[in-house]
Amino acid sequence: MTRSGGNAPPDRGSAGGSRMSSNRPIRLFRNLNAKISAIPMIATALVVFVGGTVWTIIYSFTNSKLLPRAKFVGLDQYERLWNSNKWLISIENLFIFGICSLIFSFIIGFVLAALLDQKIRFEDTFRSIFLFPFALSFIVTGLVWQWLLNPDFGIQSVVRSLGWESFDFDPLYNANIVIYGILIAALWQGTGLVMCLMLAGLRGIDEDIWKAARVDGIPMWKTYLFIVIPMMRPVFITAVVIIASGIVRVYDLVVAQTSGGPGIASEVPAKYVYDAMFLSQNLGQGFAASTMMLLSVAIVVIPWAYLEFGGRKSHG
Amino acid sequence: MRFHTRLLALAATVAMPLGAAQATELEVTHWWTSGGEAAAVAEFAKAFDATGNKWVDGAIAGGGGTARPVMISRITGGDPMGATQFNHGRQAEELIEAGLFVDLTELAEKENWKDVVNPPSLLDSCTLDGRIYCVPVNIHSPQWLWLSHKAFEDAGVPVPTNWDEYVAAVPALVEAGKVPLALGNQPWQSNLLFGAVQIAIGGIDLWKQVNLGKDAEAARSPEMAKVFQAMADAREMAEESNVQDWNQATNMVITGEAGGQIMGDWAQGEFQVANQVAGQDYSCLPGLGVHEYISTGGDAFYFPKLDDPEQTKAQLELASLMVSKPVQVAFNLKKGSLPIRGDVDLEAANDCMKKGLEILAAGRMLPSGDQVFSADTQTQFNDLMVEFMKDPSISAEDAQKRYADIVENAD
Amino acid sequence: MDSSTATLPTSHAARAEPRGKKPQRRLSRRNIIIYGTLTVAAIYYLLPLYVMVVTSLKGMPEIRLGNIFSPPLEITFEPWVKAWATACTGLNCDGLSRGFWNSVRITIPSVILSILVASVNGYALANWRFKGANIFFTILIVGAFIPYQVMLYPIVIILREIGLYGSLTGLVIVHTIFGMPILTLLFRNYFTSIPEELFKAARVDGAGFWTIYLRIMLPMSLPIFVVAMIIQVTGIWNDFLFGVVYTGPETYPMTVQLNNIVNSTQGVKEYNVNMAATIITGLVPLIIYFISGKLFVRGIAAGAVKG
Amino acid sequence: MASVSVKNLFLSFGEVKVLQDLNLEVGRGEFLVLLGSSGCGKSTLLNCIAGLLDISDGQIFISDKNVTWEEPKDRGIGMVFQSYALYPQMTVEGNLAFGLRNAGVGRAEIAKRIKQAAELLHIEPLLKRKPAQLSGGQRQRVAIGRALVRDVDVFLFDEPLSNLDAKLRAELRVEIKRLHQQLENTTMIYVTHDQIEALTLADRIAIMRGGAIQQLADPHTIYNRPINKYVAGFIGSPSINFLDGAVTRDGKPRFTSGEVVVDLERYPFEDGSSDGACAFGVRPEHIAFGDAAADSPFTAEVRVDVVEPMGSDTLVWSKLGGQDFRFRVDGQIPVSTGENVRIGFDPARASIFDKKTELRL
Repeated sequence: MTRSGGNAPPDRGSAGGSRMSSNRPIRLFRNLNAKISAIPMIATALVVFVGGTVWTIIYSFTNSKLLPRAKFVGLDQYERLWNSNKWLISIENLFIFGICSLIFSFIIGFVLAALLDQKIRFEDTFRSIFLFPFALSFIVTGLVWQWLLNPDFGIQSVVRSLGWESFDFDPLYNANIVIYGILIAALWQGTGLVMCLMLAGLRGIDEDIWKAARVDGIPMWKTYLFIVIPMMRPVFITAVVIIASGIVRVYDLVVAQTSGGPGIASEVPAKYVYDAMFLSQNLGQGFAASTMMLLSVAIVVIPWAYLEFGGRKSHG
Repeated sequence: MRFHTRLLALAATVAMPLGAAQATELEVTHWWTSGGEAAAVAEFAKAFDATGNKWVDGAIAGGGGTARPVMISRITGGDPMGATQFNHGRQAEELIEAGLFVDLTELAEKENWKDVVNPPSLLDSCTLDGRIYCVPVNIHSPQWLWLSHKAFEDAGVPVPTNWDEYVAAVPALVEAGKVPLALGNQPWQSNLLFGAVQIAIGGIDLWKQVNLGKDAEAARSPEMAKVFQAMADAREMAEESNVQDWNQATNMVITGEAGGQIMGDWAQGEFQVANQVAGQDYSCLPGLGVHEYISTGGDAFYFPKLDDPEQTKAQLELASLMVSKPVQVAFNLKKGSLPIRGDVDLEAANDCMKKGLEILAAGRMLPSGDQVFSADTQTQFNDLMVEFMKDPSISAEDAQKRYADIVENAD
Repeated sequence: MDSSTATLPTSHAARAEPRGKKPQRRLSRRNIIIYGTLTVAAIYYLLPLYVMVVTSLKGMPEIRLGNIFSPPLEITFEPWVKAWATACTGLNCDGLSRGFWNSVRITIPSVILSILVASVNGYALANWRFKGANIFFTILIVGAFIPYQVMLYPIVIILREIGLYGSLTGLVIVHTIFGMPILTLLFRNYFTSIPEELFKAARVDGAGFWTIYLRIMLPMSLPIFVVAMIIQVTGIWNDFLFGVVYTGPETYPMTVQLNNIVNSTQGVKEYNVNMAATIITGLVPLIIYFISGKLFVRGIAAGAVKG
Repeated sequence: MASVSVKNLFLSFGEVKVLQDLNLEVGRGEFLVLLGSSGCGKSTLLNCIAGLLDISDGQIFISDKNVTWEEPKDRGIGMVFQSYALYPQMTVEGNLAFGLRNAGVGRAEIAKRIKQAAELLHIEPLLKRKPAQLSGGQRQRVAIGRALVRDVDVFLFDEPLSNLDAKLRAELRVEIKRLHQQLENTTMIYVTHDQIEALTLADRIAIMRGGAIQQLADPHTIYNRPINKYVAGFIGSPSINFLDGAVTRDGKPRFTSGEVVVDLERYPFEDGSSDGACAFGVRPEHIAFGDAAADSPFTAEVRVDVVEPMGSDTLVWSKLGGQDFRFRVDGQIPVSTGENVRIGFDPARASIFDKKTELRL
């Protein structure tokens, strides 16, 4: 939080270990250890992510079917993509799912973490309960929730058998709300991790801050809202990226719960990509769809990431 | 046990002509992982091991969607398997063109597969430019209507013998609180249903025009409109069917919750496990009891090119084994599918399987969707059909129009 | 606050003068809210687990007919035995046990390497910024959003070129690469929030890059290491796609067997075995969570018992 | 009149007893320093007074009001922390105002108090900045300001200078002392492990060890008449010399350690009875050297082992009666290793502790 305060930030190059006043070391060797340690990161970024992305983009202009082939067809794949009802529905679903998922993950994750942070009894037990779904594979998470949400033998039938005959709860079989059915399962699986992140963040906050707030007589909720949450900004950013990347890549859960149904009402972009590549055997179409995904992610993430990490400003 | 030993001995003799057996390991990738499937694969493995080679099993469940990335990665990564299951037909064309598979033509000519394999279309699917690249191992047919006797008894109507009777019985079924037609939510199930209805309602000629001739005009014809009307009926019948997997739907038929289900012959396994007897607890109507035709899809094995000549030899041995009579019998009995050669005897087959054999013997068969359309087109059909089946706001006319558009652009 | 209305549990109640521990009602409003909310949340999280466990203890006929919530009429552990030891995946009928050690062999080096690399990355980015670092970091963050499937073929090509395709080393590298974006971000942001004075003081004391990392940063970062471990152990243990694509049958991880048990498309679905297999597969991450969870201790530097 | 008083305080975390039967009275306007090494319970005691820790037994009064069960905010205290604990997202002004706004203090009043505090602490130019833009010393001023604006009678400092470098520490120390003088009738309780801070700031020092107060007295007494061997050893830099030996009081009282015999006629015994094994403590700075030693009641000749020049003084290591013995000489006097020198001291300024009880004799 207090990093790069402006007066003598380490990124000015002074951080290279011993710096001799008479004989300034060569630029390249300043921070040598830091640079050496960053080689894996640089290699990954350049070779895998940039290289892989460029490769994907190039092949999105081909009519590759089962194997990548360099037969260029211009924008045909993109034309087909944007004429596809399935793709449009996928994008719409991603938006709804993404926004709800972000909001609820944050609220639930933070509230649970804050409750666990009250020096309560059984903290270990509760934390394990909230976290365990994260250990289970998506395929089975999807299967179990598919059962629970099944109107014929899941929650709806149980509630009805208890006497509430008109109780309706069949999100997976109603095209209008199916995406929320998937959301329920996704939150079940993923909020535990968000909670852990928040908890780590809360535990990283100086104990004295809490004491100061108590001496100042600031109510608990105000302490959280005006002091603690702003201090947890780095953790929140991490959480946003983790949740958001999970959202963009959501695939298995949809396959296991609905296979994109009813009809194509719960299709998502990652599934569109996978289906195009490995079911339709139309790699070109899959690459075109992934290029669109990457492009939109890049448009949102790059400016944000640049502001967040690139500038010399401090976010203290 | 004794039967098995004899089988192995037979298998060994079959393989002999190819030369002295060498202990060569061959990794075989396939997606047969459930109980019956695995037992069937074991027959291949046993026969192969009996030749002195070693079958290294690489089972991965999930069908082509899972297997394809594995196969292609392994092959392009320079670490191919010895043999791999694949849907034959159009799907592997590109890999063949890229010269990645072993040419089996010589072996096929030597063993005279052309005369042995029935229907011949199976071998055609393995053929590209006159060369043979794969071994068909079984026939699965999707056009079956499975009916629950209990459901119709409860509704107080006789068990239908064809589609029209079935549709007529719907009000009684609804009255009795039954789901008339069980249908899982996965896209391929809707398309399977369409395929069956198309043969039953549209008839063979129309089917051929559209599927073989890719005739978009035929797809827009009034005859085809009837097919879509029937699909709309089916949609209404399946409205209350809230299940995901095909076997959950089959289970509805078993318990009598649903009147019937249109599903492939593999559904039979579910009835058997539930101790149901064909003709007594359930009925099966191939071609929906209207046109008793079945399309003959199935599984096939391909052999990626390997550097080691010993392994190449083992690959040919395996290919030869898979087609051989005793292995065909043993395999298909376990798998519950039909053999690819007409000259074998399946006494142990049950009622429904026998029906299938009869149809096969009578030559009333059609190529499968995999054989006539590319995976891309198939997926488009899947998506259209599932959208139509789950969204009552799409009219039969609209669906037919979109269908015809896909046919027009099909490859 | 509400001491005036509190029912005093101890003998101090009789005295007029407040003395000793502040009296607290066991069922204060605060506690009701805290434990009430936690319990409701716990039910939401446990309900599916209950269904899974109950299902895994039933026989197939009972599952076919019964209510998913009803407890098993007849408890059978056969699905568990089957899932672990006898479920067939193709020809190999030794259940999940077959891939267990493969999974261990894949997970341990992958988790260690990925956390090591990412924590050093994060540390370098937070405390030793060098020119251009942020560009690579931004690329990395964008990389977090790429669906794995898209990268399948490019990675195959890269691995083939460096001659590591099909080897365990190759798989470990792949896991390290795909774990890198999130983990680097995690560590970078955590290290950023550690007071700068500590870092500066160590610099003044002559500590170098690695000394500060090992002596100052690592000991202060236990909670975030726990989170990183949770993410990686889960991700790598449950990974199916990379395990199946980048290795061969000899080294298939447990998830391949799990997939084979759960995901068979044709034939009979044994839900009880599916559930048992899932729980068994999930046990290893669960144990890790439970053990490592103890490291979530408040205030490593500033404890209540200070001074 | 007592400003803060702690009566029979017990605190335990589970099985661990941190504070045991602790009593403390702090007068109005007094500056009390709690001094001890880490883990002695000094911060814990401060947190108990502040109400940040729930005590196990006992009572706490602040300004004659029983606050044992009160919330920290209602105890009439202000507190300053080692890590400053400023709210990082708020400006300096926001930090000062936040607590007051929550307490419902009027806008004008808040502005007035901030102005006063800012003037007092010379932080007016910093009011619009955020903590991240301040140096350590500035941050701690702000933290003090935050306590100041609460307009309370009791200030609690929890090692406020420990995170600062030596120069700033000395500056701020004076500043705090000045502040205490300016704010009449304000009680300050100050926790530190730094004896210089303690000696310079305190009206009285409470030396703590193992959850109990060892000695509570003014700095002069603590320094000159430590109550036990621990206190004697803790206070003073360089630390006190201890010679192991025995006290005999049959006839003329004297201390014997080997061939060294010290006449204790002028030593003000507090405990008249006990004889036997003891530790004889004499501070290095109380030892006369060379010619000056001649006038001392006790003199001896020692050999210089090690010389540590420290600028203003030089610390000399030697042996007396076979035991390590340090003394301080003026930095201007040349002393060299191996040289034999004469030293002397006044036994009346020494401290003798019983070997077993470690209490002052």
